[in-house]
Amino acid sequence: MSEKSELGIMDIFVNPMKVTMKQFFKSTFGKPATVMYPLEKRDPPPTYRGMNAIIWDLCIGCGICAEVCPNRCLKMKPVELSDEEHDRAWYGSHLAKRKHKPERPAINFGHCMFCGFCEDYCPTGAMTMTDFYEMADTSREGLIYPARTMKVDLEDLPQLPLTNYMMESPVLDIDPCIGCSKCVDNCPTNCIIMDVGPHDKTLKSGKLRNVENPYFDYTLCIGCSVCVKVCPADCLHMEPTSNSSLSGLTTEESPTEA
Amino acid sequence: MTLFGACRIMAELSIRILIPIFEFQEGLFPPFSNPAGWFADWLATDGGLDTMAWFYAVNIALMVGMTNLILVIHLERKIAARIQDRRGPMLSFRSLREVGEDLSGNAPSWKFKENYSGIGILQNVADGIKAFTKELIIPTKADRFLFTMGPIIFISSSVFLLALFPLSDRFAASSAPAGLMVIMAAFSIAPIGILTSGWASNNKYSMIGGMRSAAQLMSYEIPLLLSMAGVFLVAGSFDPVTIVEQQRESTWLFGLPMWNIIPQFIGFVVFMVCILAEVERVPFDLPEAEAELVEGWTTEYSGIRFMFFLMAEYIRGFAGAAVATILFLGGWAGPWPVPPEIWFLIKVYLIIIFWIFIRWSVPRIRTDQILVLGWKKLLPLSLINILIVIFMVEIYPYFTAIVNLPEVF
Amino acid sequence: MAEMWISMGPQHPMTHGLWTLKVKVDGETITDADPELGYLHRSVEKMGERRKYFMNTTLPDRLCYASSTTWTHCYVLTVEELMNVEIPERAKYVRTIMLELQRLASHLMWAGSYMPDLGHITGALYFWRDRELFLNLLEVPSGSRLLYNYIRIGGVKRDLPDGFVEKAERVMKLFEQRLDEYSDLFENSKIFRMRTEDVGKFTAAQAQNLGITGPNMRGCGTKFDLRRNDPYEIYEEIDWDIQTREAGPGYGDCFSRYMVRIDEMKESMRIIRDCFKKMPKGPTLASTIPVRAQGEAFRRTEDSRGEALMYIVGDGTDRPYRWKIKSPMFTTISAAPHYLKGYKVADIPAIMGSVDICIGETDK
Amino acid sequence: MEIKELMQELSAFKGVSNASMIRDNVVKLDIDKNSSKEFFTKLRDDFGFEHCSLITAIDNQPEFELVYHFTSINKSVTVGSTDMSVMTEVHVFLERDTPTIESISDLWGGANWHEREAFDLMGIYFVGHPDLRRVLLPEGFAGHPLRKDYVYEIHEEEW
Repeated sequence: MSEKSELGIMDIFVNPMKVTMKQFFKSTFGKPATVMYPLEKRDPPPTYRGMNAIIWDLCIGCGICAEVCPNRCLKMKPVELSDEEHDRAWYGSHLAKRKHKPERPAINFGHCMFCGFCEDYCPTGAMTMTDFYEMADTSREGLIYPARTMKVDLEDLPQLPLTNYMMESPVLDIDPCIGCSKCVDNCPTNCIIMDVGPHDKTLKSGKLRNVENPYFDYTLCIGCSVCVKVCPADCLHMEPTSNSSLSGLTTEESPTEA
Repeated sequence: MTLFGACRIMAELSIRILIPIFEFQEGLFPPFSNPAGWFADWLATDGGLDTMAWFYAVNIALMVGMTNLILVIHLERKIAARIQDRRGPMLSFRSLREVGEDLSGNAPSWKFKENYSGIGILQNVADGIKAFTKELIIPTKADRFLFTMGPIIFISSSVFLLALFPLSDRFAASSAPAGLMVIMAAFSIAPIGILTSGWASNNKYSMIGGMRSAAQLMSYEIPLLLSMAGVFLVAGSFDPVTIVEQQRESTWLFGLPMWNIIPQFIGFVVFMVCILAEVERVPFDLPEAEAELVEGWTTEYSGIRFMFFLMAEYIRGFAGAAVATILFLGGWAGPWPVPPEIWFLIKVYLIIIFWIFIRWSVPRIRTDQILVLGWKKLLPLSLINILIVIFMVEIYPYFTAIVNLPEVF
Repeated sequence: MAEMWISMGPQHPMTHGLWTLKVKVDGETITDADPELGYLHRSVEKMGERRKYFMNTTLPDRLCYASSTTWTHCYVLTVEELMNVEIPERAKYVRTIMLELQRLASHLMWAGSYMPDLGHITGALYFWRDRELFLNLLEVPSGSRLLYNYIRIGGVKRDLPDGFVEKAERVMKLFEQRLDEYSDLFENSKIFRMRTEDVGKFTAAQAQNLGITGPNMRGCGTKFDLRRNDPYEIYEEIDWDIQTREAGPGYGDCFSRYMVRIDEMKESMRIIRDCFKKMPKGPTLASTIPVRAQGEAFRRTEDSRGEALMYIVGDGTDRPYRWKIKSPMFTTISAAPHYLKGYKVADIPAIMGSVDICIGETDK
Repeated sequence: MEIKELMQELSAFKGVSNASMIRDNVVKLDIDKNSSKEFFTKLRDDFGFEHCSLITAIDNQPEFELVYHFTSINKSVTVGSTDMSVMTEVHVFLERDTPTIESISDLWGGANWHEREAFDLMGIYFVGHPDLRRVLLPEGFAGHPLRKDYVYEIHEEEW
């Protein structure tokens, strides 16, 4: 390459100054690229991942958001629901009532990295991410948002089907099951029913008794694995689901044209 | 009327107030002879009046220089911002206003402008307040005396420069016959301050920066002075006034004034490069190359000491541009309706703007390259310039007298 | 001056991240160097062993904040190899577009951070201003400006929204004009040439043996690019060329590395345009995605800085048993003494900046 | 050289077992620890694998496994008429008590820090390494954290 010899002594400043002069006039008589931040703000796109908000009317307290949070910045906290909130609950309000203590997520934004998994894996679409990003605070405690501060109320709720984004469902290992029905009590979608098991079982007392076992309605299961966690006899485990009705992570309905 | 004449009148006016004050003080202790009385007597003499007048003149020069300093810094910031597609300092007023809100607890009643724009020059005030209120740190293992002396030498030699150059033949704080020589002498005090602070910081970056600076300034002094020598030869004087008068008087085609930039263009180029290196601006700012040496010899300094270095650099830049104007651009010469002082400042600011554009357009060059440039390119070029001037001033008129050549120069 | 060791870093304008370069200087000439790492070590590999496969896509995002999508993509590609996931055709195109946008943003970030190393602040702001254009583009589908978390196991998070193609075409046209403009500011600037030419040289054989890959190796004339030599996604079907710097004075020095990256940016825009042309319709995420994996797999991709390689061992659970990350910068920094010796102190930022150091991925 | 020939020649080498092709351009094989250095020298000099991509140490409980990835950049080995570059994946198994192996940092300069990292995080000793220090963790760190038996505390903040 002979580029080296092409440059003369005047190219020390002539060539670069051509560019800078041009830009100087451009930004003096035009608008510079800078955004004067506190006075003017740029609009985030609709997909922006900002601060979370939770539509309590849709939330069923399954805890999947806390499960998938890579930073564990999201915890399920017990809350007291008012009667109005009970009535407004669109999805499984009877469950929320039945449960002894309903739980709703609280977020520590000091740990949050805004990855958006909680939004993507929420089976009801209750967890949303807004485009609000100015949440700086002077203390770490100020970044901990209790469950009730995350609540938003929407007029027209999105009607989404329950979806198992976790790709797994619980499977019963029937022998150790003691028929305590804890899984039924805790299942957030009411997809478990207790029914008479296939065979009798010897209890500790020596009696032979027919034990009720849980049966799963996999079309309603969201794979939250709450039943697995509460099971006292460790008779449940998660297995990759083969249910074809469950869709993947597609949040956008229609693919755009190329 | 000259600046000094005006100051003399101001001095005469002010001693009418001052002498009664001192005499009153003398009268307080009648049995003893009092220094206040001696001082009052001295003020009434011619020497006392002159000293007062000098005091005023130097202060006015200093004020002009400092005002220019703020303007240059603001100009640099704004032009740099425009070059880089930014806005530059704009909202300093807003932050001052917020300080007011914080201090008083409620919003101040005054409001300047709704969008707060166009008052970014107050950023200099904010910077000054910041620098003054910052802690002055002296490293434990530094040489305390030299560490403190470094910035003092640097800033005092630079402020000294401000009193030395005239804005016009009437607006001059000092008019020494050897004026430009004194200016260059003041210019070359600074390496002592740089070396001192670089060594006293007890930091490897600072030391390398100081060494680089010393090497650079020393190697560029020689072509700098040699390129000035051409002008001195033509004018036959070191006096700025004489040099400018000579440029104003010599004419060229169509009676246009022939400033030194035209016959001595090589000298002008060499001088501009050397003075850039002398005031350590990009592309020659490698003593404080922030990429490899953090901040060079100013690494360990903080607060007002660091501010002194920055201010001194801008003052030196302003002084360097002023010297270039006097030597090559005809000083305060210019058409009538605009006063000569303004002509002078216009030329100085044009040079400064050119430097600002250079600074934000090119990278920094390397130590070995800068020395190669200084010794191998600029030194021969400045010698060639002197040869041209000798031919012009001595040999050509000699032949003109014999052979009756047209008088070009 | 006697020989002395100067420590540059971990807090130093040259280092672009937290690392230390100890250089032994004789006057201003470098006689030895000793790079040190570990100031940013976050034990990503160990953290990955505690998280599920899909949750781990956030971790490689944070390996290199300048080019996060390429790292997520390398991880996802490896996991897909491990789990035998087939991804839809359109997802491959979307991924390729995002990867090339990210490469553009990353190269611009490099160029922007290289210019202050040479004392050229204006260049930094110009390149960073242009990087904003591509960040705005990346922000539209992914919803984030720096750490996208967009590429997921089995495809991508969501399809490209409406109007993306037009916006991208507009941005690329503007950027091409600006690149032409910048050639006067950099390539045709004498001082820029003086600082970068014949500095930090290494040959192709040295680079291969020392493990210097990517644009740095292509700057020495090696025609090797994993997008072509171990193709993934749809780079086979796209029309593009490997950019190298073959001969001449700028051969294996800082200037050739600069030029290779500038040419690669132009090439990336060519790839994106071709992708827009050939992109089919369809879903962008596989219908079923496994959660557990057994066995071992590795994939290598062409990161913006060189060869990125991930090796994952699964033991049948939903978390990786061993996850090993190969960062191209790790070996490039280890070779620093080889290409620093003999140059001046002022060349250190020029050389270490030109290899595009990213400490996030190096320290893991 | 075609990759099929490469695999045949490599599997004929002393100490090599389980040679197979896991992808079109990747040969995977196990090598005995004692003959590894000769094998690597041959790999570099005779077959033109001039780039050491990665050295991975795995704690397989109880034994350790080292996985070497080598790349042929200048296409001394080809896959048909494609542009594909060939890789070799070499597995070496080490006992838990004495995890030592001969260093290859004299063959590949790029392997130097990979070996230091394997020593740092997994505690494998590379005999003949010029500068076997910790690289990511600080000097004086106790233990090798990527080993599966490394005990560490999980600190969860209460809020």
